[in-house]
Amino acid sequence: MEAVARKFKPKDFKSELKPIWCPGCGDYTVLNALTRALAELELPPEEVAVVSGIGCSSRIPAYTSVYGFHGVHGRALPVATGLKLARPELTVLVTGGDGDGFSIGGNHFLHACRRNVDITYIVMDNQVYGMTKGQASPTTAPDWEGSKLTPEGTGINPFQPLVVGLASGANFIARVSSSDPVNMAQIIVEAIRHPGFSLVQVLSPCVTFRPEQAEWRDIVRTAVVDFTGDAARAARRLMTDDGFNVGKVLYKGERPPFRPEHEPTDGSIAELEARFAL
Amino acid sequence: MEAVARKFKPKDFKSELKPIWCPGCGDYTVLNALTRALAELELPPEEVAVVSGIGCSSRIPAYTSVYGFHGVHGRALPVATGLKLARPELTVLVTGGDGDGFSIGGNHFLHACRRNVDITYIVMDNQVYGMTKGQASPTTAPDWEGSKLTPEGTGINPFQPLVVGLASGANFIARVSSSDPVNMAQIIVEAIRHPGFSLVQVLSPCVTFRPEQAEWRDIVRTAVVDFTGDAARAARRLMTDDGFNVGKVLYKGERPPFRPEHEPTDGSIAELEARFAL
Amino acid sequence: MTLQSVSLVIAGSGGAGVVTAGSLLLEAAANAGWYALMSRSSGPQIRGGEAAAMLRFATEPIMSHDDSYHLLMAIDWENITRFAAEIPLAADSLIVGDPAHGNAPAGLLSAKPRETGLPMSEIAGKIENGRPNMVALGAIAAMIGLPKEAMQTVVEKNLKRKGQGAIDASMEAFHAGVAAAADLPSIPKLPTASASAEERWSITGNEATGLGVIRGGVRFVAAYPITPATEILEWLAPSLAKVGGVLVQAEDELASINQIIGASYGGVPSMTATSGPGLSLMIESLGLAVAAEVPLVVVDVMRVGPSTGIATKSEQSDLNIAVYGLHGDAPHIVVAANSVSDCLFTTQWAVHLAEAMQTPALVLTDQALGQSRAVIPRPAELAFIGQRETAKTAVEGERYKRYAVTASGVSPMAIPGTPGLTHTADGLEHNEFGTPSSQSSDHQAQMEKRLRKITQFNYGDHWAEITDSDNGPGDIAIITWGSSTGPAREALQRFSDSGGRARLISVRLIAPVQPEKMAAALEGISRAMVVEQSHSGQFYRMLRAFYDLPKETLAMHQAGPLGFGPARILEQLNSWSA
Amino acid sequence: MTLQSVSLVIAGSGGAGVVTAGSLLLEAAANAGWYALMSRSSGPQIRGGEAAAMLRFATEPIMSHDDSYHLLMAIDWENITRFAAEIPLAADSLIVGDPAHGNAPAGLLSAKPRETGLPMSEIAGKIENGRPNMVALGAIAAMIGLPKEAMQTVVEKNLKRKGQGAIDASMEAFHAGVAAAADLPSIPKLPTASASAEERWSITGNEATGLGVIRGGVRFVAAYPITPATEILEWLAPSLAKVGGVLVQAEDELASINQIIGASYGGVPSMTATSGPGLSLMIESLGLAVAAEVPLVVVDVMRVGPSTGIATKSEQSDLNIAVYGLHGDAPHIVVAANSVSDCLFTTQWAVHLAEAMQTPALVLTDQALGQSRAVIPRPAELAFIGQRETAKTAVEGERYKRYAVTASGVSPMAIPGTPGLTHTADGLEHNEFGTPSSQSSDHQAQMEKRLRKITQFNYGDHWAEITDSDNGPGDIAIITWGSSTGPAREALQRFSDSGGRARLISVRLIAPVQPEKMAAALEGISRAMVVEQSHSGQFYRMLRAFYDLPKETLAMHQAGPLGFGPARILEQLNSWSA
Ligand SMILES: Cc1ncc(C[n+]2csc(CCOP(=O)(O)OP(=O)(O)O)c2C)c(N)n1
Ligand SMILES: Cc1ncc(C[n+]2csc(CCOP(=O)(O)OP(=O)(O)O)c2C)c(N)n1
Ligand code: SF4
Ligand code: SF4
Ligand SMILES: [Mg+2]
Ligand SMILES: [Mg+2]
Repeated sequence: MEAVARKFKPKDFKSELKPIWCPGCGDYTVLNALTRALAELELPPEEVAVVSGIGCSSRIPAYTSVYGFHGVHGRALPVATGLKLARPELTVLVTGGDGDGFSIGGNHFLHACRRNVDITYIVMDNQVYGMTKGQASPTTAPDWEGSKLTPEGTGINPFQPLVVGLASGANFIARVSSSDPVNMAQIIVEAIRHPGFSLVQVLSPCVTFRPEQAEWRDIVRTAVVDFTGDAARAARRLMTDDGFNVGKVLYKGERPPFRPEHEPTDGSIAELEARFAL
Repeated sequence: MEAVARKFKPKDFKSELKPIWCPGCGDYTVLNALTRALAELELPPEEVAVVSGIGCSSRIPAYTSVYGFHGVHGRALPVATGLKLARPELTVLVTGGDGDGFSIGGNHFLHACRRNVDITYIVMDNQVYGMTKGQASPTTAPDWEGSKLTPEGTGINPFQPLVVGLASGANFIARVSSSDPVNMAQIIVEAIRHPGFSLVQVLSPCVTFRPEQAEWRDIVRTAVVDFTGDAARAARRLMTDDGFNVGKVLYKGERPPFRPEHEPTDGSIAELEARFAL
Repeated sequence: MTLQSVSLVIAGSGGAGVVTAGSLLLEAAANAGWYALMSRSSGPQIRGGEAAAMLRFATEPIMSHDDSYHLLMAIDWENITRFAAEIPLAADSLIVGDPAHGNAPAGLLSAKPRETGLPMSEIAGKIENGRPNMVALGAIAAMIGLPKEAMQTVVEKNLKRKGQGAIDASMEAFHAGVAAAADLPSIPKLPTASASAEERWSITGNEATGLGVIRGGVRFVAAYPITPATEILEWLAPSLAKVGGVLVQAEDELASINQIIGASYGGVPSMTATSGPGLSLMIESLGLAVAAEVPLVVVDVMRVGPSTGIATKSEQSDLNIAVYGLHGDAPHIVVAANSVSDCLFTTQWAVHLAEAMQTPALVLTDQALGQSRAVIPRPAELAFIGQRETAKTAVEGERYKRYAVTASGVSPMAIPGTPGLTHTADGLEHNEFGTPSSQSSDHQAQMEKRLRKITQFNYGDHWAEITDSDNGPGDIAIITWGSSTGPAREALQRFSDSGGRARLISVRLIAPVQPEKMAAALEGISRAMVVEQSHSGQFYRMLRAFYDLPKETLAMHQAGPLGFGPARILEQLNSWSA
Repeated sequence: MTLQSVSLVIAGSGGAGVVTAGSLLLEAAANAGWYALMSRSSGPQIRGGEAAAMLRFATEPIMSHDDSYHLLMAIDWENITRFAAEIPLAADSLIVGDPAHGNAPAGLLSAKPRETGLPMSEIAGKIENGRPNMVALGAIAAMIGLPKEAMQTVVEKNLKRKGQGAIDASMEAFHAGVAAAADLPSIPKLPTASASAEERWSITGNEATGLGVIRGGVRFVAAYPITPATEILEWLAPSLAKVGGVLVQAEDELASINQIIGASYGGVPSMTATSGPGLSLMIESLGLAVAAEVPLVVVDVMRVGPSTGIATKSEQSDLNIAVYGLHGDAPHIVVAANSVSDCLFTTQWAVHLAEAMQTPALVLTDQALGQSRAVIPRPAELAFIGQRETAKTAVEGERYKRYAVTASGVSPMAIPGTPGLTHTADGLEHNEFGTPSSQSSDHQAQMEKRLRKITQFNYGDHWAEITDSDNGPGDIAIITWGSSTGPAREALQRFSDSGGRARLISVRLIAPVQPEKMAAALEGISRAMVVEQSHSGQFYRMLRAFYDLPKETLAMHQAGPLGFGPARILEQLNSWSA
């Protein structure tokens, strides 16, 4: 068979399955942007894998036409790490929610940033647990009283994913809004292209349990400054921003990705065994 | 019985047990500084609890004369959180290692900083897993080849506990060296007094698996600037320091500690039951 | 006497509000003095999507759903066949659909039920703000004999916030439905309830579980949301606050179990609630609670497994992990609730057991119990208040032994704050003081003590609920547990009514096992059937491992969400007594 | 013929280098053509502290330690009584101590062994750089008949780095010990080994496990350090690199199990190794591997539980969690190694089973196997190479069914990179395509398929090792597993030597159970004893649950680190045949 360069359209990256999402959920846009990005990258679907945990947002893999893995709650990053290290030639993405990634999955988030394997992590942050019908997530404001579990609000400082990601060593950091799918697709393309661990926070409203997030499309603004490669500077910026500067890459690092050598070497099993022989 | 103010000496906070530590281990100094701090705070031993996970450093509770809880690997912070929330009048400390706290326990570290319960966390950082005989920990330099598990080094960026702690919301941050127990005791006193979650990183050499850390006593220097209450500024400082600025508080925040109300109220169980009655 | 009851399903896609309709109906029936049971089933969509409310009404308490439904009221047909297996219909069942949505899909018709139409949307369309589900409710009320006033009261109460207009529109649609029912084929009607002095409650299994926790004395809860346990926590959060307790939403289940370990070590009775995936994450720390002897209660509201499985459907398949899941030999307590109201009893008992024995007590309920609402006789007051044996004063010159080897195996526990009794609790094997020890003699002594305290405890008669047919036990036993008890109980009643003799043993104390009590209960029994809702027969295997079963023992098990209804159990009883 | 062997212990506090001494002795014995087994025990200190090396030598392969030791060579007495229970001595045992450290503590003397002194430190003190442990080795060598040249070779090899001076000093001390032994009471001497053509290996159980993994085809390992499994990983890290594989140190066990799930989903056979606490943390994700059908191998090197327990001591008490620990009904494979060399066989087989059935295979070994070094006959080459049934080409117009319901239950798996077969693997219950489904029919079909693939598989004869006494099986069976097999095997041999007849069944395939094969193995058996090292008799209970055991079955179980030596098993055999 002759090698013909295949051309792809966004819809080639969509599966036939109808999402279980509520009408109006921000995650539809993320699915669109993702398929658009993959088309732009001209990646054959079989060479891409999308890994996720559990949550509304974590349902994305099955809605794409690439290889997917829908694992357990909070463990998508280690699954993706193992997959990428075992199969470095694949393009590996992780998709999920703020609960999956920053609550139960927080430790893997820290160590994925630190380990800097060449994967791209897209977090649909809706500041709520959608799937379990509306509890506070780590990114929820402390005074949100919408959950019966925390009827007086959580009283806890929201988690700052980008600041913590930066502090832990993420190599590429961006924030986008689901109200601008074209920009989002563009940033996802950049994130995938950038070597190492790329973190993309998507402000993706949960229309059902956080209807007030409909306002986000009016609140967000395009970040004024372009990205920096200086982590300390990026930290200062991120620690003072209000979470609504979107649409741009905020940090790009130069650390080489973690990729242990494992080309087959000369060694044979017989050599290993010989060391036990008397 | 008349209430007499009890006076305490450091040795009143020591148990009779002989530590299992290697001669020369930095953790001896931490135990000393801790007991000195408790004496200075004039806390009756029964009103203090020290909680830990698993590791050489996590053995501290049994070497003190206060209430202790020696749990499983990586879970000391949630145990302490539950204890403090259930018994707010107790002084609750957590002691442990870099592996216990930042590897397996990383998620609880993030959320303890964020939740800002009034506990003090003392981490004996020796950049190694001592207890399991010398593997790389999250704070180990990427080129350390001393472990058979990572014979060519980990190749991974070391974890920055203070930066991540700050980014996650720790309310008090300090770094001390086990070569200066008097200063350490002083800082521990301050940490305990400061409301909310206090993080104290101790450079505590592992003489057995990291003998080169004996040099630390010569490398460390007293931090030149005094603490700031501005997180963004503190972040910038911490992200550019080399990890050897010790002996001072680096950050002090003003966030009120998390302490859900639970004074007994008027409500009775009968009232709760009445709502089910037809 | 055989239960006289009527069973019906209201189904439709999300916007149709079938669950709301079901709840209104249940409330009205309760007001009318009936007993009721309502379960729910829904599709994968987060909001909207297809749903079904399964209801059963009777003038006496109800323990189980029936084998089939008299009526399926379908507001529309969307994806309804997804539920087909969960809505058994018989030849005399009646399907009522809205002609505007076409005919009933073939998947519902295998038993050849009767079919008819009711133009709910058309009737509702003629009423300003009229909704088809209220028309359906009217028709149902008329068909089953529910007094109209009962619904009036409920609608007024529930729609008060929306104003009189909404109330009137709803009641108008309801009455239109009542009127339209005149033309519909009939299904069994219930008699009006005789005014009874007995107080009744309307409660879900999850609420009952929450109440049991508070009654038992728990004042600290840490948990991570998970279906179908979340409602326990949602009920507990505001309720605990009313009695001086606290609920903390933790970052994950590893944190929640360890937070409650810390709180309980601090002397405050503590619990968490979760489902299979969360329980899996708690396993290591449950072992810690066993070794460090920290009392706590963990409720597992079981759902279909393995792995994430089916979050919204019921299965009794976490028995194995609950009993055997811990590494090492880690004796602990496992109890199981056998009905919606027993969720209260069993959970409260669990708090008592955990505190008395300073060990974790796991409570198994399931989605079918937890998310069902029942109208039940008011539960009894119980004497089970968690009480821990504490050490209060130091003995001069004696070092406190946290893990003293005592005859009962229970060692008085010093609570932080108590002078002179400071010690370190430890998950490493230890000697009596709590000092880590790797000596086999210490290990042996502590292992025996930890086992002894739970095997020697006096569990009274609560280990099982044993029910005989009206004419005595005969020589047949049904052995079951948890939510399989309801159908078994009803089968036994029917068998008894037709003159049969059998004994029902529903095991509440799953672990530690009670071989002597079981032997006594099986005295004279020559044949037994073991009924459970698990694919592999976990309960049957556990019984074999620890009990001597009658030679002829039949294992009846099947994966959730289906299970054995009363009829299939009765069939087996009949075949044995034929 | 009864094994002719000599057993001895070298004990002393850390600086005394007893473990080094034991290793040198083992190596010298191996060079001399003997077979050997060495276990270690140590105190709680991280470095230094008391330690003991337990050794047994013979001219034939050794399966177990003996019931007591002929010789205890104590370089000093520090904390030695901590090990007393692990060093059984008999009346004809000989304790040799250094008079400079005083007398043997009373705790060692309950069996009234012979005692004598050897001034090791004094003798060593007269030699420049002489060390007492080399003096001890000299005395031991002389006493047990080990040729001096054998030690010379070993010392030269091991001290080469330290130069000729160190070698000479060591050998001088050694020879002084040899000379001093002339005055010591005697213990059994072994004959010099007959030069045999058989190739022998010196290997630990943990190394054998690592080798089994690589031989089976594993090329990705992720793990978190934990005693006593770490040495598997330490051996694997550099060894994998030599054959093109990778080992990643993960942040915790939740990460390690999920990393290997990812790698295996990517088509690369993968494994991890841990011990009880780590296994507990992997439980949820093991269920994921079952549901998503991802092959992988998890080795659990068991230690004393529950909780953190005793990290450095052995127990067979993770059987329950391994078999029953997963929530829901989650059929998977559990195999157990029955000797140091069987760690290789069983682990390699496990890779084969996991890959063939696309499911997790748990391998149970324990500290006693993993951290023991044995001189063994060279293990055979094995044909077990992990081979996964893969789907390679898309069928035009047909959507790929990742979870196709097949007759064998195994569904050909498409590996990422394969065009036309993209799909999403899922831990939620799903239909054949992998699409999440909450329908009971899909659940039922997938549950049956997942069960079928492991129950219908052909495990051949490897499910158990069955050994009969020389005169046939008789009517008595010993049923055992894992590291309890060694003593049982030796007991059987002794019984056989004295004319007894019995059968040993050591179960290697713990799950799925093999009732037909067991029934065949128990044909003609009227009495059985079940031997295991667990406090609660986990193995016995499991056998009861799934197998029909002889009416007269005796459960012999006891917590680690102690266990049943050959003598106690033999005693029971004798009492039955009396
Ligand atoms: C171990 C475990 N704990 C809890 C759950 C229940 N659960 C499922 S999704 C979810 C949170 C989802 O929130 P998020 O990741 O923000 O996704 P969203 O639904 O908001 O997109 C939870 C708590 C689970 N499936 N597994
Ligand atoms: C769940 C679990 N995994 C692994 C271990 C093994 N383990 C014990 S301590 C330890 C690391 C200790 O390192 P650190 O916390 O830095 O303490 P240190 O000994 O260096 O003071 C590990 C991996 C364990 N006990 N439990
Ligand atoms: S619940 Fe929220 S996050 Fe989930 S699908 Fe609906 S809108 Fe989206
Ligand atoms: S191993 Fe290292 S950390 Fe542990 S006691 Fe010894 S010196 Fe201290
Ligand atoms: Mg979310
Ligand atoms: Mg450390």
